[in-house]
Amino acid sequence: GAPGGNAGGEELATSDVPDAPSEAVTLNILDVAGNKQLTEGIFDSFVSEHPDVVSGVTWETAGAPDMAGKVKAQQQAGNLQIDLVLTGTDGLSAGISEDLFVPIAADYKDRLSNMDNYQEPAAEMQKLAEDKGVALTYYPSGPLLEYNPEKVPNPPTTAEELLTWTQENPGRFGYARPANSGPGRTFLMGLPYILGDDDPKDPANGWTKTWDYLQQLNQNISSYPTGTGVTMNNLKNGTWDMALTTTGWDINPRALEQVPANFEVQALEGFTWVTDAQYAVVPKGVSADKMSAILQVLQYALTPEQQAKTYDSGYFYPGPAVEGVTLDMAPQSSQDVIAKFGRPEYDALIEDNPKATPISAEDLVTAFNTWDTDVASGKIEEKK
Amino acid sequence: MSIQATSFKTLELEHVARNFGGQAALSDLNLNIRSGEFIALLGPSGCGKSTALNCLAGLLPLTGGRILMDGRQIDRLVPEKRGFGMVFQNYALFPHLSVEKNIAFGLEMRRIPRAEIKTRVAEAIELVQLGPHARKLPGQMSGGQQQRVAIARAVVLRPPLVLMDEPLSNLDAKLRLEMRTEIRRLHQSLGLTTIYVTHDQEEALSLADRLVVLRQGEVQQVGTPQDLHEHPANWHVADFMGYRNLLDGVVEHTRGGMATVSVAGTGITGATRDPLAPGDAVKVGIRPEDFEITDASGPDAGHTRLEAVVEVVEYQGREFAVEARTDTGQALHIRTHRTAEAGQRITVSAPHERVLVFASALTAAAPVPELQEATP
Amino acid sequence: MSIQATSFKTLELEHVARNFGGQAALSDLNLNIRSGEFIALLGPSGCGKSTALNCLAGLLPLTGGRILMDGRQIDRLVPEKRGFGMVFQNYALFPHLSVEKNIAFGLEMRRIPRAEIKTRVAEAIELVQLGPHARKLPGQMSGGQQQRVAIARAVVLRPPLVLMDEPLSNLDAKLRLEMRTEIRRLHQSLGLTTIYVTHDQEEALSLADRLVVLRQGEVQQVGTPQDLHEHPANWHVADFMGYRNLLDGVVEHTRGGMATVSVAGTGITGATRDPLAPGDAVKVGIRPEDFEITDASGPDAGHTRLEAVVEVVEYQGREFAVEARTDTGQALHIRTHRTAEAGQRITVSAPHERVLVFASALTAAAPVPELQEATP
Amino acid sequence: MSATTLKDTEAPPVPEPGRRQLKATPGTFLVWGGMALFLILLFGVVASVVVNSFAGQWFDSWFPSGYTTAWYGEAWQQYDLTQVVSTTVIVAVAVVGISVLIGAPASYVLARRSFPGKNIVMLVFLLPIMMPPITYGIPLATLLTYYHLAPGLTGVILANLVPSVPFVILTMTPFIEQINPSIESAARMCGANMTRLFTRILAPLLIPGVLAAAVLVLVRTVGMFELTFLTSNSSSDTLVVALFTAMTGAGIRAQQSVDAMAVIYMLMMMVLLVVALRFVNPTQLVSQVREDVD
Amino acid sequence: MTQAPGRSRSAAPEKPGTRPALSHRLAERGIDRLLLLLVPALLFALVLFVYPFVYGLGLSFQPREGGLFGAYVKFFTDPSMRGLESIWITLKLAVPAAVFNVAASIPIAYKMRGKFRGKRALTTVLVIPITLGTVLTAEGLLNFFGQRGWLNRFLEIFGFGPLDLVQNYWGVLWSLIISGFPFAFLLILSYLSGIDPSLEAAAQTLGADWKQRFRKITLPLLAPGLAITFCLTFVLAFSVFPSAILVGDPSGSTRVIAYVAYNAWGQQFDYPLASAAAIVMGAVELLVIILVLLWRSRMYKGSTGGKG
Ligand SMILES: Nc1ncnc2c1ncn2[C@@H]1O[C@H](COP(=O)(O)OP(=O)(O)OP(=O)(O)O)[C@@H](O)[C@H]1O
Ligand SMILES: Nc1ncnc2c1ncn2[C@@H]1O[C@H](COP(=O)(O)OP(=O)(O)OP(=O)(O)O)[C@@H](O)[C@H]1O
Ligand SMILES: [Mg+2]
Ligand SMILES: [Mg+2]
Repeated sequence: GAPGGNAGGEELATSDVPDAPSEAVTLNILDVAGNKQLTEGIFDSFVSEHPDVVSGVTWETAGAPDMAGKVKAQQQAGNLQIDLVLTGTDGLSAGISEDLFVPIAADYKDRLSNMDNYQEPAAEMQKLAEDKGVALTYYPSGPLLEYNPEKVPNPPTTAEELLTWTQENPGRFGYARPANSGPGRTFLMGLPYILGDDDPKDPANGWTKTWDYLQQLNQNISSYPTGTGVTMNNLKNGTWDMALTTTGWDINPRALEQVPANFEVQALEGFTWVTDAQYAVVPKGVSADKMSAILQVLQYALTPEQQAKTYDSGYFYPGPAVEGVTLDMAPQSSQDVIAKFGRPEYDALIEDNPKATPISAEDLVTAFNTWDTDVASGKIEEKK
Repeated sequence: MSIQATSFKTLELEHVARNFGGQAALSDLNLNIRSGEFIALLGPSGCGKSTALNCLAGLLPLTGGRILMDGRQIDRLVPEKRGFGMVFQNYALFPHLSVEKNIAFGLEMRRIPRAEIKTRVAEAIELVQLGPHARKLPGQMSGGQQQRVAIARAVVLRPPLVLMDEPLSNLDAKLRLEMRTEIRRLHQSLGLTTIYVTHDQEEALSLADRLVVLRQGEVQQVGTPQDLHEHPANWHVADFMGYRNLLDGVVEHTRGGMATVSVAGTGITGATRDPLAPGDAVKVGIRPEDFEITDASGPDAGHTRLEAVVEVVEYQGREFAVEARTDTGQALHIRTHRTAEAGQRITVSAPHERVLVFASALTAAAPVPELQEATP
Repeated sequence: MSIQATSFKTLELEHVARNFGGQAALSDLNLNIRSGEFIALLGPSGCGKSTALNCLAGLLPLTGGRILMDGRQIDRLVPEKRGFGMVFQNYALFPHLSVEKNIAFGLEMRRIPRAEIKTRVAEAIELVQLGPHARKLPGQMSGGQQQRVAIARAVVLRPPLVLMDEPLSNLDAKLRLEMRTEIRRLHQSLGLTTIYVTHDQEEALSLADRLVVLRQGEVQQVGTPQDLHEHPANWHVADFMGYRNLLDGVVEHTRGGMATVSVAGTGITGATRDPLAPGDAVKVGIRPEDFEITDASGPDAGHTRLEAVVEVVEYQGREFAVEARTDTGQALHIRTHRTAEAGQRITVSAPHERVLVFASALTAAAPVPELQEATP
Repeated sequence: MSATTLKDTEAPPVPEPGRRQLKATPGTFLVWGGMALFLILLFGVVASVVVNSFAGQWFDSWFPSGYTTAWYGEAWQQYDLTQVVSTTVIVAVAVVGISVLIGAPASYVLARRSFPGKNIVMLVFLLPIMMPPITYGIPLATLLTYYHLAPGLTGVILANLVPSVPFVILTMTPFIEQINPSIESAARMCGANMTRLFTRILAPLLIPGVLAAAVLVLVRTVGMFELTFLTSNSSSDTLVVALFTAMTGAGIRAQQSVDAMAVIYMLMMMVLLVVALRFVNPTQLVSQVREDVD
Repeated sequence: MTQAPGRSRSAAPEKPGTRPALSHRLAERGIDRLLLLLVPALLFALVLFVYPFVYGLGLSFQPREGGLFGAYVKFFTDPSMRGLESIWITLKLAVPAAVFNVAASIPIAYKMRGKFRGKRALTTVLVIPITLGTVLTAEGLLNFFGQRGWLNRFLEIFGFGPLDLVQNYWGVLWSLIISGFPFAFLLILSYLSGIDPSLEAAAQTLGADWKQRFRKITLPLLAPGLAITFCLTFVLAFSVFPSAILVGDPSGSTRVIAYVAYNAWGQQFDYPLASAAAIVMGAVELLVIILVLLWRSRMYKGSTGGKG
């Protein structure tokens, strides 16, 4: 093996972690979920409020697939320099399967008492972390349809109508590869609920209708971009008239003027929200001092005042993982954006529709593979 | 596409000139080449010989003048359409082709049948005595061997005009003589018109029908070897024709084609063709081998006598090259069968008719056949 | 790192050999070079001259033998530590450096002060008469100009040993003479030991203290110019020393250093140093200039007389080169002041003491000073 | 030399010489035509990005509805490009410099010598170019991290050298083969040792080779995401890491700010390249001289 | 260097003392001090590459399931991996791209050798795409060639329907050409300039027209450089990954092998499988390159000057 081939990094005894670090530490944060946008303010205010605990933070950003390799290399070498990773479910499960993270929620349960305040769906999401991470933000995600009202006067409201619409308008609807796109993934996981499949959590055996539906849909889809950004692009420049989205992907791009503000959103009848969250995880091998600081930061981040900052400009709308955080607690700029680009109907939709957690990471990989082989590649065969 | 390897009657160079970035390497070359002629270009290093060949071959665009073949202007024709052969001064062998293939190249380009290529290449290799090296690459051969490949490559084509740029410079005396004979044989038997650059006076004299002497890009004289050798048009040509002693002097008096010149006080009499008047600055040319070391002293009717002290004696086979200095400080080059010793005082004599007197100014050269005045 | 440009006393080559892929380019070269000597290497094209220089310079590893400098083995020393200078046959100028910089290169490598470099380079440029071209790049110069740069680049270093590979081959006769004088002057004034490859017999004879004649990688004779010129060790050396007529024959009888040989029926008498017996196959060597065209006929005591028909007459300045054929079909090369005409029947005579007789077998060559028998 | 090349800088006094060269053969036409097409399309590709990077809103229309330079400021701010760009330049220059220094001598040996085991050596140099970094990236990062060379600038440079050195070796070998060995011999006879032979004779003659290799390595290095990412920390990220993160990482970004960063990337590379081409012409000095003869 | 003149095995019956020094004999076989110049590069490769690479190689033989070759078996046989197909897809992209880049560079470089005004500018413009980077190229291709991009808008004016130029095979090929052509061009232009023009002059006087000169003189002398250029552009194209994702159709027609490997790595976290895929990828590349280099070894390689 590689030098210092200690696969998991140093195990840290819970008792060794002091309440406060012996001196202020610098936290190196690796963000693979775009979480910086939501939580940077939280970390900053912590630093200004507790300079004796954390003297500063450095940020590094990356894509989720790259994270595990980097952390692993540092752990194996016994020279860990990443103290905290902010990740979505994908990076989380990768890290869990590689056993990279400290079971922080179990080992330090008492010091993270704010975790008790999670709102219900967020608490569900927290379970996915298997105690190896702390959910910081949450949103119900989708699936939702976004369309150009000038081109689509009567948007489809059911899955059946969507199919018909694509048949009538071939090439005018699309979505990104689920493996690379939040909306795509949400759609994939949300369809079984909409179509009433046997087991919405078992893509291998329980998604018969879903796969069948996707294959039919595929007939009229010209290509699957790798990234939601491209779908939004296709939408805005008129290549497509309709695409998939989530709450965040609806509000934020319009706020950024990436998508015309007048574009509308439509939910399919009887849909179930497939929720999503972002986690803070700690790689094995951090020092006791840093661990103590991290615990303090996380506890701080889960306070309602701090959580309110995660409303941001709608990127993870709504965002807060804990109960009782309302928009009026958010910074003014955040309130302004949401007022302008947010959709009042979301509150009702979130309230009324059921919420489900995403399927497990392994099942998700299976689903991606099936999608790759059975859905997307079916297209090339026919085209040839 | 077809290569015009057909023969021609005349090739005229009219005012051909070539500059390199403003500097004239060749100016106003006029020459009328008849088919089958063997012309040698002679001149000091850097005088424009290679430039002339390159212009003729079409490898350098002219910066002035034109070239006519049988009256048709060809100076805009690309080299491959002219169909001339050329031996490059730096050989320019194809480094990736064996000797055989180098030689066969031109034949293949002319789509000669395989069998014929084979025999002709074999002949050419035989000619340049490279039999055992036929399969070597140029990089694996000695300088002289490479040069011979270059010769073979050019002559195997039997082109109507072959341009040779110092083709024998890296060969030993014996091989040189043999190759020279071969070149002449080829020239005669195939009727190849040949333009030959050489720095070897003897080679030029022995091979060529006509010689062209260049100096700093300008033609000095064109004529038969005998012409040039016996009646050099000016001291520069004389210099080239072996008049190693060129003594500066001033005309004392002239009489019927003979001039008496004062060289550092000593009077020397010689023949002249230039219109000279007393007082003109002249150069007196005497060949080393025209000096004779005599025992006699005192004046002699048909001879000029000079006294000098031997400085260097060089053994050169059967003869000795002696360098001596007159009392007036004039260095003399003498070639003689009699040996002498450094420091020895000797008397040398040269017959009047062997001494030539030239005007010092080169522009005053006697009009040269076929050549207008060279004024760029 | 420091360059041992110091002088040496002796340089010994012991059994130096070099093969190229099994083929011997140089075999068993033994030579003792004394400091200050001028040694010329002579031999036909491809005989191994350049190879010998390259081995000496350290550019080619030896495949046999060793090289000792003042008793210290140097053949494993890298070239730059030997500190020799070299003029390459193909010049090998640095194409990206101007003439000046090419010449200055070696001086810079030796960390000579800037000011001195400047003056020495200027001198060297003066020496090779390239003043106006000092700033040109090699690619912008004529062949002869490039060659002169190569000479200047080597001699400007004043190395203890300078190796010159046909350094004057691309220069005109006049410049050759001048350069030759300069080289000798440098050799003498700086005490440079020089090894000089040339194909020019006259150059070799006039410059060198000793000559080394090679043939197919083997040494044929080592000796002073006079030695070689007057007493060539075998017909190959003789061939090189100007004995252009080498007639095959069989010994009829010998008497006290003289042998009478039957060449195609005609008896020719000449001097010999080989131990010959009647019936031995021999070659009779006669120089073209030793033949005289006589009007007399019939036998003559001190001379061999031959009759022949003139085939080719070549004008070569003051002399004529005549090719004639005897009735028995033997071609004769004659150099004479008397002109003759093709077809004319002439009688030529050569004095006995000028005719040399050699054993045909080359291995039977007389023992050569300083040289063991060359048997690979 | 070629008869069809456009050329001739000197104005000839007689109109004739040089005229034939301008005649366009179908081949010439095809070459220049193809080249023009390529350039037009290329221009379109680049222009569309550049325009977008200045775009305010650009929906379904030929051109954006407004223009702004804000994206550059935003990208600069968001990705801390001051530091990223300077890191990139440092890494690029270091990698190019070191790999040329290490690679050139090795390619010299490979060009000039044949020795037992040469094939194995060649293989060792070939593999790093061909193997995707994922095979060796993590162990390499582990190794460097273990010796505390990574994460950090040193690690980034070392990791990037792995494919760069072989790249230099592979590109330079044919260039060295082209140089006449007798020129080297001459230099050594002038007393140049190996070092000075390299710096004074080979380097100038190899300029096009060095340039080509350097540009190649520069582009590879600046564009090498995996190895850089695995060995960098927050203060040693290069531009490509920032770009890739922006492109593929999670989060929603204005396309314009990504494009702005891509344009910055391009400009940086372009400056490096144009500087390089300004000082060295990618043709050998030798033939530059000969070109005059044309 | 050692000096002991060991026992000579030389066949010739040489006299004592004529045996060459060991160093000479080694030098004859190509071994001399010069080889030391290889040391830094070799050391570098051994320490920083070979060790990690062997590790990765080893990893590929420790699959999660299946025997020693489990990962390889999975790569080639698992229907969801579609390993063979991805090799084929990659070759289909890389070979045409490399061939085109080299083939297009040759005539352009050949035309660009002479001296003419604006040559340097043109060279620079042709080399510029090198500076674009994957991301800009991808963004540009999507913008420009996209359905609503300038090109399609332009074609629309003339009534041509929108062409599908990106998000498929062509998009990737385009990006490979844009990023690969300047490499090839720069390299070939430089290799070409190392050939002494007097050789072409010689061929000209021997009656070779430009086609023949090119085929018989320039091309053979250029061949070693071409081989290397091809290898490099091929390798660049073969390991195409970002553009296969950004402007291609990574689940379908541009499911290149690098993508498969990366997927195994970054999405399935199956490192042995990823290593195996990458090793297969390297092996295929190696195969192609070795073929090319074998061909190259039969070419003339050496000084391309005229004399000596
Ligand atoms: N690299 C090589 N590979 C194979 N044979 C070679 C190589 N170099 C030289 N030779 C052969 O070795 C012999 C001697 O070559 P060398 O260059 O020493 O001749 P030379 O005496 O200098 O001849 P020249 O007067 O023509 O220059 C020649 O027959 C030549 O073909
Ligand atoms: N490319 C060039 N650029 C500038 N000057 C040049 C170029 N080529 C030749 N010259 C100059 O033109 C003059 C004539 O050169 P040319 O090669 O014709 O001489 P040459 O008579 O062949 O001399 P040599 O006997 O030395 O070969 C020389 O002074 C030379 O320096
Ligand atoms: Mg010349
Ligand atoms: Mg030689």
